[in-house]
Amino acid sequence: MKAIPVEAGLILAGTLFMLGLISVLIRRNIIFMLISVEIMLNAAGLAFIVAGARWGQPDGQVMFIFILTMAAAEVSVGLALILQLYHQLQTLDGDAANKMKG
Amino acid sequence: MELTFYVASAIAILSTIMVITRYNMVHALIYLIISFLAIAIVLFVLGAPFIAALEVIIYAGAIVVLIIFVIMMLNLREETVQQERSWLTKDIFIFPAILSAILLAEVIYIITSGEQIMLDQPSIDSSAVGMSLYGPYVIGVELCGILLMSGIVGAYHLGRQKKKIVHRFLEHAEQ
Amino acid sequence: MSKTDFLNIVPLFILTSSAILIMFSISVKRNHKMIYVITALSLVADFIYIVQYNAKIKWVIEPLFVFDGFAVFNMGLILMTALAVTMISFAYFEQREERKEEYYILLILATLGACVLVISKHFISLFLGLEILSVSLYSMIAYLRRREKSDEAGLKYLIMAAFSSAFILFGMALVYAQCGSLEFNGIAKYLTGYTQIPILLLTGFGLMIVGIGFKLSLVPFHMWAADVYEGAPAPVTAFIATVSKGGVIVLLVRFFTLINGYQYQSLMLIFTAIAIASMFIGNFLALRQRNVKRILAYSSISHIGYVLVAFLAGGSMGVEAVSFYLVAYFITTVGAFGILSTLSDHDRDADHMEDYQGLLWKRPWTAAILSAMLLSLAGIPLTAGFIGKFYLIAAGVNTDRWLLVSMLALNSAIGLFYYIRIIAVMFERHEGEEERQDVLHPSVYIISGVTMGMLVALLLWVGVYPEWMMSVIRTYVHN
Amino acid sequence: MVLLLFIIILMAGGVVAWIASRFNETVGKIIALLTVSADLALSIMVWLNRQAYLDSSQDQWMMRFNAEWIPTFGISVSFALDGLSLLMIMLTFFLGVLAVLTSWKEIEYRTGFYYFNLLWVLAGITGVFLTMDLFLFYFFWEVMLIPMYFLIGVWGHENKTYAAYKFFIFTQASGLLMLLAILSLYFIHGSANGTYTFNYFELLNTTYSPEVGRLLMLGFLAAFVVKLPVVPFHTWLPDAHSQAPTAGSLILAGLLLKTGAYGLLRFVVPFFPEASLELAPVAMLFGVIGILYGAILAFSQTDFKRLVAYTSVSHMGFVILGVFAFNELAWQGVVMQMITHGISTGALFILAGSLYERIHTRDITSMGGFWARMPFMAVIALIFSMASLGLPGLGNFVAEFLTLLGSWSANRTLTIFAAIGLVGATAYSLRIMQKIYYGEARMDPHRSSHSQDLGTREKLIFIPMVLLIVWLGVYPQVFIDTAKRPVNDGLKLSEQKIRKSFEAREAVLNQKGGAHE
Amino acid sequence: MEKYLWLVPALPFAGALILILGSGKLTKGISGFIGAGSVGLSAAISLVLGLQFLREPATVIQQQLWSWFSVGGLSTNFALHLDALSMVFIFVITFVGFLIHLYSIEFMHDDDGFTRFFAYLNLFVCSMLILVLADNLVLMYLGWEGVGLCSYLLIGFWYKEEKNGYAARKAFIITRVGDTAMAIGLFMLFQTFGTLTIQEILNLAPQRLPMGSETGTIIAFLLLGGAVGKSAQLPLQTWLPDAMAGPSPVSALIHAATMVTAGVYLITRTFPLFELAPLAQNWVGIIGAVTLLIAGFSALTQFDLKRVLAYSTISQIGYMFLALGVGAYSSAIFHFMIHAFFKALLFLGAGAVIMVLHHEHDMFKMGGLKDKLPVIFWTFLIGAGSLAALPFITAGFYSKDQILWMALASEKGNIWFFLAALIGAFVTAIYTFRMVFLTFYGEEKTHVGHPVGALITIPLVILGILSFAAGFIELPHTLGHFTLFSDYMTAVVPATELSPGIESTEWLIQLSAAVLCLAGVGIAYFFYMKRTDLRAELKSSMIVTNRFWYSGWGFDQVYDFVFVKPYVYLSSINKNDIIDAFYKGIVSVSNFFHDAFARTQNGVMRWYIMGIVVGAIFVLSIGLLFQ
Repeated sequence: MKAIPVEAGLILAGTLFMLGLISVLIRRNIIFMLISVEIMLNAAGLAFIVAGARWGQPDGQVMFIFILTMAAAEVSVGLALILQLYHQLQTLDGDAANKMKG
Repeated sequence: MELTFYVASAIAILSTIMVITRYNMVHALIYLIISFLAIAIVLFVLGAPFIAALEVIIYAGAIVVLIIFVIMMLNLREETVQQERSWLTKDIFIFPAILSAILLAEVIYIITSGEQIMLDQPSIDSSAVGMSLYGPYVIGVELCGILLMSGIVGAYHLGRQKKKIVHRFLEHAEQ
Repeated sequence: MSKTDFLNIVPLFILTSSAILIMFSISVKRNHKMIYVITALSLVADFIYIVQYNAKIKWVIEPLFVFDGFAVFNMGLILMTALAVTMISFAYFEQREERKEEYYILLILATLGACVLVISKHFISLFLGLEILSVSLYSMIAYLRRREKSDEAGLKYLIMAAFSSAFILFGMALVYAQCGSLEFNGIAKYLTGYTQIPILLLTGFGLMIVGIGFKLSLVPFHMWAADVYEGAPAPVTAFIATVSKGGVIVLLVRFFTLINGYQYQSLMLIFTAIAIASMFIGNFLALRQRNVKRILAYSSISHIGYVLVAFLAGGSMGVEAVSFYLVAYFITTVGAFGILSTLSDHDRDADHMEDYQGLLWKRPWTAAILSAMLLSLAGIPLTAGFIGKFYLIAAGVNTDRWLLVSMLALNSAIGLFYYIRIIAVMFERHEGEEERQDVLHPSVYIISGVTMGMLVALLLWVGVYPEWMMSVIRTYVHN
Repeated sequence: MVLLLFIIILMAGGVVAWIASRFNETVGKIIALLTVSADLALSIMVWLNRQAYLDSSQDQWMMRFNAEWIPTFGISVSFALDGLSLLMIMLTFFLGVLAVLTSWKEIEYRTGFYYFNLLWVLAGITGVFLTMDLFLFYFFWEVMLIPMYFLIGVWGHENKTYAAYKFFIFTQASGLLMLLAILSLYFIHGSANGTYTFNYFELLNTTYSPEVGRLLMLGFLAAFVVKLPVVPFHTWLPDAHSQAPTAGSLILAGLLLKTGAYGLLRFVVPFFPEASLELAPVAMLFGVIGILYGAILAFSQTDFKRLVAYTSVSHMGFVILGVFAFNELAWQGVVMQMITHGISTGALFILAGSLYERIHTRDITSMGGFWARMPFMAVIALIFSMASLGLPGLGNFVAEFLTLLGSWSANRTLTIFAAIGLVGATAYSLRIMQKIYYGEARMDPHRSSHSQDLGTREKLIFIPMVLLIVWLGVYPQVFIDTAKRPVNDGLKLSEQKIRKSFEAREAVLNQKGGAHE
Repeated sequence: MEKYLWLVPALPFAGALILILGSGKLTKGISGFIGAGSVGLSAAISLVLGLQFLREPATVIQQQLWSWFSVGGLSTNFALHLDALSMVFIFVITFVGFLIHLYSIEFMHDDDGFTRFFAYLNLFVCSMLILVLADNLVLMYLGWEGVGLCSYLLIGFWYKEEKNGYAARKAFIITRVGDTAMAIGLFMLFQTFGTLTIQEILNLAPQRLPMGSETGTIIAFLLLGGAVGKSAQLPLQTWLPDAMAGPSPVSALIHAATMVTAGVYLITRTFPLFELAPLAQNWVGIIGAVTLLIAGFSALTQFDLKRVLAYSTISQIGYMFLALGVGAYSSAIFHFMIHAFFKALLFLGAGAVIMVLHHEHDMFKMGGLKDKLPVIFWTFLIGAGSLAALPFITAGFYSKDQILWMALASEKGNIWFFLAALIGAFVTAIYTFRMVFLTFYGEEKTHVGHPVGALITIPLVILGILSFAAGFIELPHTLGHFTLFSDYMTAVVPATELSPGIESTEWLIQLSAAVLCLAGVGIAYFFYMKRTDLRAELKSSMIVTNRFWYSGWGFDQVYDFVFVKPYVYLSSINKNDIIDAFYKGIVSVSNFFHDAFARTQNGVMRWYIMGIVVGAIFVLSIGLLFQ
């Protein structure tokens, strides 16, 4: 584990983050948007691990665990909401949820 | 060791790309699991074995399964895939891709602009993480509990079905 | 954790235990009134506990929390605001057939999240506080499940908040990667060696600004605000507009002053641009809007822009001004949404202009209170909003932030238009139409009435005799 | 203490009137009337005791009142009364009584709230005239707006909402600029002297560089020229005046505009004499433009109240012309103009209101021949249109004559153009008479069946106004004497300041060894 | 008696006040009594004062009533100043005024606005008296504007006719133009002398203003502007013919005898200023000369009886100006007095005719009244003769002759002035007798109503006697050399300095004037009595000129085109205030922004997220750029 530069880890995290970002932007399916956000959160967690590894501190990993918790809570609430919305709109189209505008 | 890192990274990126381009949701989720597994390897390489395990267990295990469960609950059919295909045209990629590319370019530029630092710290094992977690960050852990509590209460309230039949056949029949 | 640590953290403890208590009581028997009382009592108790903190003593619970005057003051403010929101929530939820009780758990937890935010001095507590607040808010916004708008708003907020959280997290990770510390102090210490922020750190800050900007609904991260305000139940909207933003602002102030961001041109530039854009776009969006909740949403965008003026002015006066403005703004916003929720009927919130037509003649007191609130938002004398705005401008002038200050003045003028427009609608003569029947127990109205009365009294008191509030702020904020 | 009482009486009276009229509207009206009358009586008592003040030579101030308000910021409840403010508050209460009387029958709904607003506007105006704390000044400046906004917006005519907005936003926006200036003054003073205070007397001694002075003055000026109003910031005025209820127009024209003029005399020039001196030619030019522009526009209006509104624009041009002429004659002229314009234009607005009550229109093209039906009113109209064109023997003449006489020595060309404005004034004033009172009766008999001459209440309103305007016209000396000290002191102070800064600059120049030589 | 001077203006004022306050309650008898009585008392007082002045022309009575306003260096009092000059004026004003009041009692008897009429008339007399008695220019200005107001009110007395109102307005506005010039003159005077008290100014003038200095000239011109406006001289003469819309007594009193001569008074009063500004004084003469010609020719073509008289008034005041222009102040004042008598007489006579003929103004519809209305005819004839200056027997001859002589003989006079005056005299004779012949001779064309009563005839007779006899108080060298009036006037104005060696030609001039006058009468006789058939021919051969003269030399049209129309047009196109458009523009810009931003709030979540991303890029870019 000598020759892995910090940059490489961060770039990996950044790339994954951007991929999640692209996905959020292009997907109309709400579940996909949720998944994409999860990818982004995961990427952020990865970045913490990289940073933690750089300083040799456990803090990064602690943070990762908290992110994990948060992601789980988020997904659970999100899915509940999606279910609810699906029952009302009969679709998973995120763009269809645009009753409020102006 | 480095090779593992790069290979796993490549797999993670590739499978994530696959995730975001799939029409079928279940396929995408399978790619997502692959991606998570690859990231788990990366995490392991970076000296976080405990986190790697958590990645597999919670992300790939719990969260993805939860999503799949919901997909099953909604009983999405082939039309959804068709719909997804119609939504996911090429031109919809262009602008988001450009934006993200700019952002990525900026981030990469910034990340690489500094002097290169090698990750040569020893691996931080689960005990160290545990000591830290239940040492200084113990209130954080408790707050995590509160976070989960609010998530649960919310999910419970929102997800509760009131005499409403979820299955669409029955639903149609009822109408 | 020492005993003093524990004693200091009791406020959080009280809130948590009351949430758990409510859960228990729900499992025994659902009783809206009782749970409401428990909520209110716990908030009051918490506030009383907080009051006896010594403003001069700064107590640090390593590594996550700091209890200084600034934190304590804002915690008290948040608790009081939450109490006011609770007060207006009761009548609002009483007339809706949803199950009401979980709402209070979420309310308390969200308040807890905000409290954590204001006392945090560490990225982890920051993150956790923010997330407790957000996760509770998702459910609160979507709480009225029968309303399509409510769901839609909840989902929008959820996806976007998570999205912005990802930004914050990534930003934090970059900061951490650069500094090797998750603590504000550590970052500040790292930065003392630099006259210019290292670029990676700046990027981290930038990404965090995105997240913070989202929470504060600053331009260009503001777009969720109107939809969420419109979809959320009125008391929840009040909560989002006040407690959730307040907590974040306090955090921002703490962090920014600690790292002394004023010396970094790029950060100042970013915030200046954001502040000006927020003022303008918020005001312009509200200009001809016909939905009252959306107007308030857009106005909140510009108001946070105003707060940024004092924030950017910095110095002790800037911090005082921010605190004072938050007080004024909280009173006003809760008041406005309180009126809005008392006017809301069974099916929907009273957010159309038409709902207010001729209100002054139908329900003069309600209209008078709402007028007072709107005038306060507009910054007219005799109201807290005036002194608040005065304070902001004073802070800005004090440090020669002429651009920001003049923008503030200009925008106040633009903003007047839509506030008085609502007032003008209330003054229109309204013919016919029976007065709405009271459907609830009169005591419910008395409670809302008393709450509103107290808010308006506070508004006028702070407006006419601000010295007291100022001296409180001074004692707490200076240390 | 009396000074505080002036305001408290009004504010309390407003609240009591509001409450009382929930039970009985007449009682509310009477309370409102009594309130303002009490203030008027009080001010007359002060007026009668002014001799000692006139004779003494030490203190410029007849009365002072001081109390802490927000010590943190150095804000105090500070009032002071000198001759100028005495005249202004007497005018305020006089017109206030008339405003209550004019509203007696005109306002039919929500009378309680109406009188509340009316009295609070008066309170705000009184505050503006009396306060000696800049924060408080701004405070009152704003306080008078909101009730006024309500007066226009609730009880106004067909286009009231628009007019009310316009009024509010114009005055607010400009007021904010003044706030900025006040604050900068506060901080400049504070950082220079160490005491942070909004006190007028303290701030008078602030010194600043010419550039800063210029900017600060523009801030103050913004508020005042919009209020005055000076062309091109006047467009709120015709709308507000024509849409407001009669009493609203009366107060707007009679008092609110005067706050702008008062501000110029009290703040702009004493605070920034140098910058004012620099600006004087431009300001005077704007005054002249206002005189002529207002006159031209007034001539073509068909809405009576709008016409009168434009005459106000024209008349207020004299004020700014006079203020920036920097001499005693012009300033006395300005003070006189403030008073006489308040009465004469106020009377014209009341006339418009009385006509509106009878025929329900303000369109002068559909009027005509009212002399035969309403000779008394016609005589009143004649007197006040003559006042408005500056006929000697009525107050406006003295005002305009002194102003022009004063401004002549400051700037001849502009004075000539201003004097030409008198011809324009003649044209529009006579047009009022011509269109409304001369000619055949054009109203069909059915509509104008109610057009009776003035009733007792209306006579009670107009006769004091006539007497006062004649008094001002033939024996203005008492007013001039009252305003003498403030005017002279203001001028002396600014002169001293200018000289001091001039000397300072000279000294600097000398030190540099006469760089300009 | 001196200390009752203030009563002279105060009595009419009190009368006016009573009449205004009592309007609607007083009977016509009482109103008339108060109106005429108050002026009559004034007249009595002024008569007594006048006798005193006759004994001692150099008397000066000063009376300070109260301090008006004193600011800075300016102190202005309500103070009266009576000297020989103002004595003549107050005598004429009160005396002629009294007669006209008497006349009006009968003339206005059937009018609804009887009381109002007397109120105005009294107010006018009061203002006019203040004008001439004023001790300072500001007070004079008060009177000056006061008479303007009364003139306005009285021209528009019959307010139901809309055109009367317009005529009144025109009169007021045009005179106001002159007044404004005068006001500016006052400012200059104050700046130059530091006072506005007339006597002080006159005393200081020689010290402060060198001969022909620029300031002095400008001041004189500005004062002249005021005089020109009030006295209906070129170029501000156009209001006077229209002012005939008022009742005839008004025309007699205000628009012939008194107010219009205020300009003459002003110039005479301030003559030292004019003496110090020869250019301005020369222009006084030029204006007078041109005006008298223009108005004379216009009078030739009028067919409204009162308009003829109006133009003749303009023309006669032109003579006075001419006299002033050549420094013959006493001649001007003399002519003023005589003119006041005969012109009042003519107007009153004309008014009586018009009344009798049921408001018929057109001379061509009159005729043959000689026998029906003998008293009116004879008195009118005397007046006309005086106006035409029939040699030797009329007062007008003596006063006008003096001016003709002075126009040539004075040091400041010249041959052009003289020629203009001479031609003017000729034209005057023509139109005067044209008027007489058309009105009183020939066949009767309109039914004659009630004959007039005593209250109308008595003033006519008194004025007739005066028009006939008053001339004898001042006889030229060649005809007895009786200089009562000019001697009297030397107390206030200097005697005119004559060009050396010109005395000998005086008889020649008188002769030529007399001949021309008679020739004019002859021409009128020829065209209007003898060969009425030639009239149409003459008219058609000179149709353009005729129309041009008839319209008063086109001044109205020019002013209409140059001033009135543009002003009205400018005003009407800008009725909605162009500046407001700017603020409306701000509003629409704001609305545009609102719409633009509102479009971003389209409710689509992905779009919002896009916003966040753009924001992120923005933030990072700033970070990168301004690191």
